[in-house]
Amino acid sequence: SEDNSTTAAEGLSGTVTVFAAASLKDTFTAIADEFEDRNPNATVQLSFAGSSDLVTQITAGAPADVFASANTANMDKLTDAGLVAGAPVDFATNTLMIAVPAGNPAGITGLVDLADPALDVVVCAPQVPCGSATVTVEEASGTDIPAVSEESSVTDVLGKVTSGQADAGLVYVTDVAAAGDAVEGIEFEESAEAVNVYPISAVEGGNQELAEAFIDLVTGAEGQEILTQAGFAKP
Amino acid sequence: MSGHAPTGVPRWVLAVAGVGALFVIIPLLAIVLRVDWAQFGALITTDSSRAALLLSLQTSAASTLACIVFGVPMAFALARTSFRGQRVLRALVLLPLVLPPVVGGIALLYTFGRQGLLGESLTMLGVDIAFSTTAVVLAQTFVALPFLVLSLEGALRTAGTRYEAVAATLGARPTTVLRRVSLPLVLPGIVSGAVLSFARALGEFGATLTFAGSLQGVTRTLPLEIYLQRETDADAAVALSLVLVAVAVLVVGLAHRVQDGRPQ
Amino acid sequence: MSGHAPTGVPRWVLAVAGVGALFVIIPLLAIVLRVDWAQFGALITTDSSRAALLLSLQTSAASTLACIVFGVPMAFALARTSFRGQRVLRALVLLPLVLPPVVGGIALLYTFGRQGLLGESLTMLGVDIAFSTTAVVLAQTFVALPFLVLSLEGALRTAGTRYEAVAATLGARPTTVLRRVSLPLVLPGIVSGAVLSFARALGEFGATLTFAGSLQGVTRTLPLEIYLQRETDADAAVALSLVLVAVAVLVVGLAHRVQDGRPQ
Amino acid sequence: MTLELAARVPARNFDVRFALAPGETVAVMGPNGAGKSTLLGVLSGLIKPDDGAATLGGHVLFSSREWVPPHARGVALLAQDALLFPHLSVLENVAFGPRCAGASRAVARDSARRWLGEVEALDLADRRPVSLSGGQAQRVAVARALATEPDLLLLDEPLSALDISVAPLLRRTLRRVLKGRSAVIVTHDIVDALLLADRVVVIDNGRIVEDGPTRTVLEEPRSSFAAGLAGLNLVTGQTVADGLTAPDGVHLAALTEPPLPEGEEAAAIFSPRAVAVHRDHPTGSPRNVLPVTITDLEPHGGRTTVRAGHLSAEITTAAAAELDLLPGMEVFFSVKSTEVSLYLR
Amino acid sequence: MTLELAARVPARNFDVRFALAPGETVAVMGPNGAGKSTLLGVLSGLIKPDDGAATLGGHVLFSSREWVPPHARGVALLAQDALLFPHLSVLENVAFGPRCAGASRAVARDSARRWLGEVEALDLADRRPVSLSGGQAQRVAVARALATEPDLLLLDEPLSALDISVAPLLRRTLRRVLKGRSAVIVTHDIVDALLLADRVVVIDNGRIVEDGPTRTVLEEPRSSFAAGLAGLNLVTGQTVADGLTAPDGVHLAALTEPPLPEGEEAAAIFSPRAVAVHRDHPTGSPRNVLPVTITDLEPHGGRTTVRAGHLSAEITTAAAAELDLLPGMEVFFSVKSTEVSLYLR
Ligand SMILES: Nc1ncnc2c1ncn2[C@@H]1O[C@H](COP(=O)(O)OP(=O)(O)OP(=O)(O)O)[C@@H](O)[C@H]1O
Ligand SMILES: Nc1ncnc2c1ncn2[C@@H]1O[C@H](COP(=O)(O)OP(=O)(O)OP(=O)(O)O)[C@@H](O)[C@H]1O
Ligand code: MOO
Ligand SMILES: [Mg+2]
Ligand SMILES: [Mg+2]
Repeated sequence: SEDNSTTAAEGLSGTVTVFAAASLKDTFTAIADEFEDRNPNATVQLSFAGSSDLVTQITAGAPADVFASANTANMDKLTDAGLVAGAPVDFATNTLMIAVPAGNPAGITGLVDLADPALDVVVCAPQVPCGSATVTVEEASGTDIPAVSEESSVTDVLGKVTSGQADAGLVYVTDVAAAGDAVEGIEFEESAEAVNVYPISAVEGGNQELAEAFIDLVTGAEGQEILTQAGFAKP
Repeated sequence: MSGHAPTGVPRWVLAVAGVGALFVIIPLLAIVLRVDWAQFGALITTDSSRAALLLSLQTSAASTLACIVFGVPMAFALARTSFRGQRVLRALVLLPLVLPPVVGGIALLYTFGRQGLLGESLTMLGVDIAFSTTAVVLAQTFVALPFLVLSLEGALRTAGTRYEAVAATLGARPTTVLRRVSLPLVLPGIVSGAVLSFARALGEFGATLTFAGSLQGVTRTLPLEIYLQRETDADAAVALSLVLVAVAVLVVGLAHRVQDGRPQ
Repeated sequence: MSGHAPTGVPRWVLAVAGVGALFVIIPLLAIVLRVDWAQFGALITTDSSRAALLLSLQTSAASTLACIVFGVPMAFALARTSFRGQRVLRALVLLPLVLPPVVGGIALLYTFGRQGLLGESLTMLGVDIAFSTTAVVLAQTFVALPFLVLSLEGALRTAGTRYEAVAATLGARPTTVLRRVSLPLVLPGIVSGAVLSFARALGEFGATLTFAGSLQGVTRTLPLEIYLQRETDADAAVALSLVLVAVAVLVVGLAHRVQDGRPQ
Repeated sequence: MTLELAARVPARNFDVRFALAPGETVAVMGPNGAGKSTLLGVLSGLIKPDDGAATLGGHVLFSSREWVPPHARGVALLAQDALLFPHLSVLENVAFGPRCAGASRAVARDSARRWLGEVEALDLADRRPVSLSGGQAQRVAVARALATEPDLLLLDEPLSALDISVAPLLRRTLRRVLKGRSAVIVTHDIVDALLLADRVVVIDNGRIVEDGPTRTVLEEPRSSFAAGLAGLNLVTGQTVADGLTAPDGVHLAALTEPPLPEGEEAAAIFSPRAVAVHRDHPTGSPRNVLPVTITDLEPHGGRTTVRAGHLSAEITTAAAAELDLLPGMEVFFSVKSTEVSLYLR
Repeated sequence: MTLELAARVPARNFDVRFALAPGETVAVMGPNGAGKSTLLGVLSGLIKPDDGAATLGGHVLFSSREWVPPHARGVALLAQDALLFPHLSVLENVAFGPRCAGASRAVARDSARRWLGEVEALDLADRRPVSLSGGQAQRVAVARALATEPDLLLLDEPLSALDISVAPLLRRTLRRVLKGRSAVIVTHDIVDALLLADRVVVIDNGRIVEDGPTRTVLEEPRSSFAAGLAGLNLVTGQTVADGLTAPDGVHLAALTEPPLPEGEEAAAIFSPRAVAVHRDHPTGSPRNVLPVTITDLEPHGGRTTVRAGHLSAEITTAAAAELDLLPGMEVFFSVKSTEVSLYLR
């Protein structure tokens, strides 16, 4: 952006700061690279953390231009605080999946298996988005999972599974994809009952032009392609 | 004549010290001001808050005990013997003091976890630490141990070995010296070290989260509860933070009160 | 005769101390064993890792400086003066030592944040601290300050005031006493306190995340990078943890080397 | 510089009034914990008295309204430990005072060299304090104190940490530098008081119990502490017609010219060398015969000191052997009344 | 119990061979840093010598193969500081040793009371150490050491931290309890050596330089340290036909019976009281006339010690005044040859 010698024809210039949920780390890093390729004079600053952390930070004055949340509840909080510019757009969905350590030592095949009290199953706490989704699928399937731990973030659930500490955990499809060989994912049909929607929005007081351009890229074909490859579904 | 300076401390030094103190005190004040006092009682007495506080107090007490059992001998070994590699050992033992707790939690997972270094042997012995209150105590002990070792080693060096030497010439074997002379003499150091350990265990968050998990009444201690409450109820989180601050102030103040009362 | 015990430490004490030491050392070993050494170099030299390491070193250096500037006067004020409420003040100042860093971060946000206690005045002055590199330094200083104050206060009390008294009777005014006598005499204590502060700042995670955010090159320090890497690439997280452990061991070892070299 | 002091430090049970003429050196003596170091602390400004006032050469050191800090008093203190700054060389230690007084580095060093020469320690200039022996360090400390050109020099047992073989050298140095200087020296050693001071002040229990020219105090001590120092016997009591009666009934005859008024507080002094020891009650000229129980026998050289409580006799070791004296034995001390001096207290 | 010791501690420049007969008390003297405390440390087991061996009553204390830890040696150590355990009462302090030896609580307390009685401190039994005066604490420490019924008692300057008014009482106690006991007492005070010990050992520079019966060492000292202690003049050199010639050329005539062989290392001793001082070269009977420069004058009582380097003369203060002596003055010391004793070294 310092480089004013280049012409406007080569795209936008300046820095756009994107606050995104931690589960978007890989995809948004790729999208940001794409954005910078298209706009050589523009820089994307990425800040990843839990969605509610990000809301707290933006409310406290963090210099965000774009906010991408892992659920609608946190976007609503920001809207209530009057910090959303325009209307939030849903750009991806994510569903739950059973993650088991490589080789699936406990031989788990579906959600009902998780009701076995002999197994160490880890889920998210109901207070956080992945946890409320967990509650929904439990109710839908009539399964009662005797979890040994209710983590405050999906990262911590995944960490317990990758380290082999837990026999199984309920995480997002995208988490399983990102974790690579360390875990195996097992789909289950009740997951459709709790589709997690990811909204994105420009932040009040930020650089609207760049924000809109970034959001366009995310919701556009190229962004959607990147997201799909990571396991996200279209809204 | 130790204690306060007969010569006085320059005023400008006190002024800078005041700024430094404010830097720590104002944030604490900011928390106090944010508390919704009308709701305070209700917020800190919900089931989950009470369970978390109780669990925190229990596990902190247990890990303080573990710190005493292992830390007191470690402090003696560092202060009262000399051997090759002692400096390296001390650096290693004090490491949890400066390690990000999350890294500490990962390390513990790789050690006592099911697929950890010792985990398989433990599993064969029928011991399953994972997701148990024991894991919380382990995590807290890991981060709190250096506090006890560090402060007690200092107390031991300050106390010197003269009384121990006298006791030996009076016919006391090493164990008797330890029991009847060394330990009573450094008792204030042990108490203050234990209190610091207790406070650190009480505040432990990252290692517990990573290693032990978070289940109400089993592994979800007060700091984890605070972290979780933030997701839904910021007021409750602030109120609980204040409870934690209050317990910590109490406990640090107590430590220094005991230390001040140390003989000589 | 201080130093090692003329009377010996009972064997069983050494045995227990050994178990305690293993409890700390094995987890560190477990991390080392988990590292994918073939990839190690590549993992720790990615853009984001290098940016994080650089930022960590810079901010830790800056906050160590802040700790010295404010902590040294605070230690003098605590060790060399006596006033009502000193005990309470000491407990408050040492509080960040035992406070969960996340709570510390919340407190800082409530203070320096845009809607914080001082935030509005600062905003009017055009200063915006939160979520800048300055915020990282503030967060690190907040948690690291007690380490310097605590260890220097101890060194000052141990050194006593006799040399300072002599200097005063030789005509040195308080500032001269401080500059030419007190500071040179406790220099080893300052160095080791500073090194501990540096190490603690380097490991700071919770307060930084809450107060400063996690922006590559601006606020995302090494511990934050590790936390984030865990999300996707556990190997990289482990490799980076090891880098952090190595820097911390180096730094704690250094602190004790300096301390051992203290005059008398 | 005239010094005038009146100070109370109730926490240390200290209440002293004290004056010093210009150029006068006074030795302060007294038992452990008497308040000697407290006196020096109050004068140097390291201890703040609860009330009182002091002036030095007309300048206030402290009063009920004013408080001059240590560095502005022109008072230097030399303690039992040399307390040389370990991080500075010997030369820099001595130059410390002149530097504080505003001298340039070069001037301060010149002055430091001069004072090191004065105490015969110029060859130590470049050494580090840690490499000095106790005696060398103490000489450097003397130079450092003198280099500030103090109006008043305070010395707190400057010789007591030194080896007996080193002390005489420093004592000689002190004697030279203290000449004509206002100084207060705390000492336990009678030799120091005799050699270094013009006047002796004895403090006991935080109060001055004796104050006078050195020789007078030692030859006619009024406190049992001073008497013990001088090796003399001291009996206090009330005057009667021909001498003194102690509270325990002991009567000592003594000649005074003119006779003292009766019923006054008085002290009787006599030398142990004037005391004879007898196994049976003696007959003959000595009018003072005191029945006593031997508590201790201390042979030294050819003589033996026979102690009986607070009294002592000095006789030849041969005589002691002949009399077959043993602790616990009941014997008689006799002393001629011409040997007993009597003073009003 | 016979004690035999040979030990080297190169780090402290210490190399000593030493023996003690059963029931013998030996005083160890010597300058600061000579190695006196090191000797006690080696005997008590607090310092491990690099090589050597020691036996006490036939039992090995240490040798090249064996090392008996302090607590199993039957050796008790009493230091300059009483070092009473601050957290135990006086009675519990004294009962500590017997308890360690396996006595029941009641038996240990009885024994503690007995030993407290022995040092006249039974009334202190229930006090805390912090409330004791230095002298009281040191007496309790004596009782505590004795209560272990040690085969060997070591005392490191037991009196030197005490007030001059308290020392005699403890000295008396020590004299009583040391009688017939194997003990080593380090002291700077000649009175202690005379009163408490059968034998004196002088250590200098980590080596024993003198060893013999107390009186012999003090009356015929061969080291300048011992000579300085005894207040005697000591001149060392080589024997010649009629006496001794020192390396600096000083010649001293002396009578010995039988005459000593010529060309041997020898020491000449004479008392300062036998030395006369003259401003001009004296004529007459004294054959030894030494030209000297006065370095110091020390008046004490009616006498004055005139020092000239290592030599000294003791004359009356009146005579000193008459001669108008001053430091720096060149005078003559004379001493009759009958007063000079000559010993082979
Ligand atoms: N730092 C202190 N605080 C309070 N009281 C003290 C302190 N130091 C000494 N005292 C008390 O003050 C009194 C006088 O002590 P001071 O040190 O002046 O005695 P002193 O005559 O110098 O004795 P010494 O011969 O042992 O040096 C004593 O009762 C002592 O216990
Ligand atoms: N802890 C120690 N480590 C190494 N050397 C020491 C130690 N303590 C003393 N020394 C050295 O050992 C030598 C003998 O010291 P020691 O304490 O035995 O002397 P001392 O005769 O008892 O002297 P003093 O009369 O001062 O008590 C000295 O050169 C001293 O510097
Ligand atoms: O630094 Mo932590 O991981 O918030 O306890
Ligand atoms: Mg004193
Ligand atoms: Mg010694």
